[in-house]
Amino acid sequence: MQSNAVPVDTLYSEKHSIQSAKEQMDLMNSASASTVEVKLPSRMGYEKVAMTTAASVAKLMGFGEDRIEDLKTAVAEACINAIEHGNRLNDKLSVGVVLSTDEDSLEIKVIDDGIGLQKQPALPNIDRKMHGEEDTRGMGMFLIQALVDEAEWVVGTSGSSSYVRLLIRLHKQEIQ
Amino acid sequence: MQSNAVPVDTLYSEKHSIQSAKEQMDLMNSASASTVEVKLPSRMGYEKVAMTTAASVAKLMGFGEDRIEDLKTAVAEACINAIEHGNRLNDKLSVGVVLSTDEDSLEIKVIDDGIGLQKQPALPNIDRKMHGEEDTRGMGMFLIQALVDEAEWVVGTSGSSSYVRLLIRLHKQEIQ
Amino acid sequence: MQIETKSRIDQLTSPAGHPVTVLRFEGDISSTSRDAVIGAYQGLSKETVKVVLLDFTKVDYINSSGIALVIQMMMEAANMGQKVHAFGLSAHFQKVFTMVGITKYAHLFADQTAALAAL
Amino acid sequence: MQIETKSRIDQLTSPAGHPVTVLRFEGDISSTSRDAVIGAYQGLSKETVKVVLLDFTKVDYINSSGIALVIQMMMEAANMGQKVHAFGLSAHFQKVFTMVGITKYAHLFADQTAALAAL
Ligand SMILES: Nc1ncnc2c1ncn2[C@@H]1O[C@H](COP(=O)(O)OP(=O)(O)O)[C@@H](O)[C@H]1O
Ligand SMILES: Nc1ncnc2c1ncn2[C@@H]1O[C@H](COP(=O)(O)OP(=O)(O)O)[C@@H](O)[C@H]1O
Repeated sequence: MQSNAVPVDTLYSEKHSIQSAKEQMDLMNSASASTVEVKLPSRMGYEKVAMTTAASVAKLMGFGEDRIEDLKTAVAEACINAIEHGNRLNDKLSVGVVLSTDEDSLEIKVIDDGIGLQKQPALPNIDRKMHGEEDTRGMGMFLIQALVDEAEWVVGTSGSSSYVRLLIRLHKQEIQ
Repeated sequence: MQSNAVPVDTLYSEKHSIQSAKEQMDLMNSASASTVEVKLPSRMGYEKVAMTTAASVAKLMGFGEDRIEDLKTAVAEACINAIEHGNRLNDKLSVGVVLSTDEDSLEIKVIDDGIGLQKQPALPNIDRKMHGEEDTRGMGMFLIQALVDEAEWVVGTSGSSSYVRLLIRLHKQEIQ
Repeated sequence: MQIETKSRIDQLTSPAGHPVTVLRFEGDISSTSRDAVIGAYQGLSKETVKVVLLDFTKVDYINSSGIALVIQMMMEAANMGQKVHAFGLSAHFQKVFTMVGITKYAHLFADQTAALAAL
Repeated sequence: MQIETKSRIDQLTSPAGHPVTVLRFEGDISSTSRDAVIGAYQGLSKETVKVVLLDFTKVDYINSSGIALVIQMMMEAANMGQKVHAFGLSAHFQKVFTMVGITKYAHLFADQTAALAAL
């Protein structure tokens, strides 16, 4: 199991007010030529398309099989949340996935048109789940945080799109 | 080997004047909620990202392994052409891939910011290649046409983006 | 647009002579797998079945909603005094199952032979 | 951003006693594979090598630019009076190689054993 600091203090950080996941993607794209973007319908199952695309970009960058598996689960979970909680399965909204590569890391933003994360969920507890004291669900964000090097949830202001930003490094950093 | 009619008479067909692959994608997307879009840098190797994404969408639609392999090669070749001939490896331009699904077919548009196909290339001839009488290259469009059910190259008017449109059917149609 | 999960039940006997019910999955384990996971489990006899072995060999994709269904099944089984174990998970999903704590309640074996030998 | 192609040369003898030079590829066969395909071929002796067998077992992705390099190599070999054959292509790439006409000049075998038995 990896130990990752979880910067959830950025949970409520502000950003420029933009209107939709599409605009958010346009904004992000102008930054870099090494960016792959994907736009998905808000329908369950399509998270696998984003997952496969992310894996393909990571493979091109030279990530090892293990790290690609970690990334796949993190991207799939982020997309499921964007589809289900962000866009509430609304057919008219898309989920945006922006994959930006540099020399030694891959940054992935998964953007939805929802109001964003309202409060940090409790860590899942298997004992409480097995005793019927908490919902058996609620493991997605925990897995995302555990599997990537950085994860932050950014809430859009005034009705604009929200996103989760994941970062995965090609080489593990030294523990400081 | 499959026999596919090749509608190259649409090669020079006109369409609305739009400015860039991005706008072209926006235009197309508004049509359907079952659309996946990908935007790639114009760099060799990234065709594999589009190829993998297309394969993933086709898998979700229930295409068989064989048809997915056909689709992968066709999409990769279309993207290579968009990167190399359309966008001339220009880092500042992106290749757009729009995957639209319906009940029984998958349509894929591969869009670049180039002037489009100027003349239909000759069919590759292995004897001429083996005797040094023609370039060993020049097989991409031939393969695309042979591997999908429909392929048409559309030239953008007044400097707008051009695209190739591929269609692959879930169930083979009866020969008429 | 989601790939359907299939499940199949095999009744085996471990080398030690214990009856083992193997629940084999095929396809994705996701939110749409309720019937394949909970439904298939609930179809088993509460009286005769003592050990349930989950076979993930033919599963490529598991998400957290699917894992939630596995946990719910494990909870129901625990309430009935039944044991649940699993095999055939990739190294990655063994790690994921460990992260969420499933290994506190279930053993993860490499394959069926290893599982049966231990039961 | 493209995956490098590796190539390796093995000198074998067929059951019939003929020397066979196996050129094994690993990675993608694309426009960046010039060294791995043409370079590796040109490194072989024009005098002693009579049959070159291309091993695609470890190749997942082949595009038309990569096929063009294979054809160029076959052309150079034909000019030297050498024979080129291949094995280890997936059903899909066997179909693609057939479509472009390569099978007019080279046999595609299922695996090394089948190839050696026929040479
Ligand atoms: N993109 C999002 N937009 C809004 N809320 C979210 C988003 N992602 C997660 N959440 C909230 O966080 C909670 C926990 O998410 P998660 O850990 O993935 O588990 P689950 O999705 O199973 O509930 C969700 O139930 C939801 O309330
Ligand atoms: N997207 C495109 N934009 C402009 N020209 C194109 C495009 N795709 C193909 N072509 C033209 O068609 C020719 C044949 O393409 P193809 O059969 O794929 O072989 P190759 O790319 O190896 O030349 C190219 O050389 C190019 O001149």
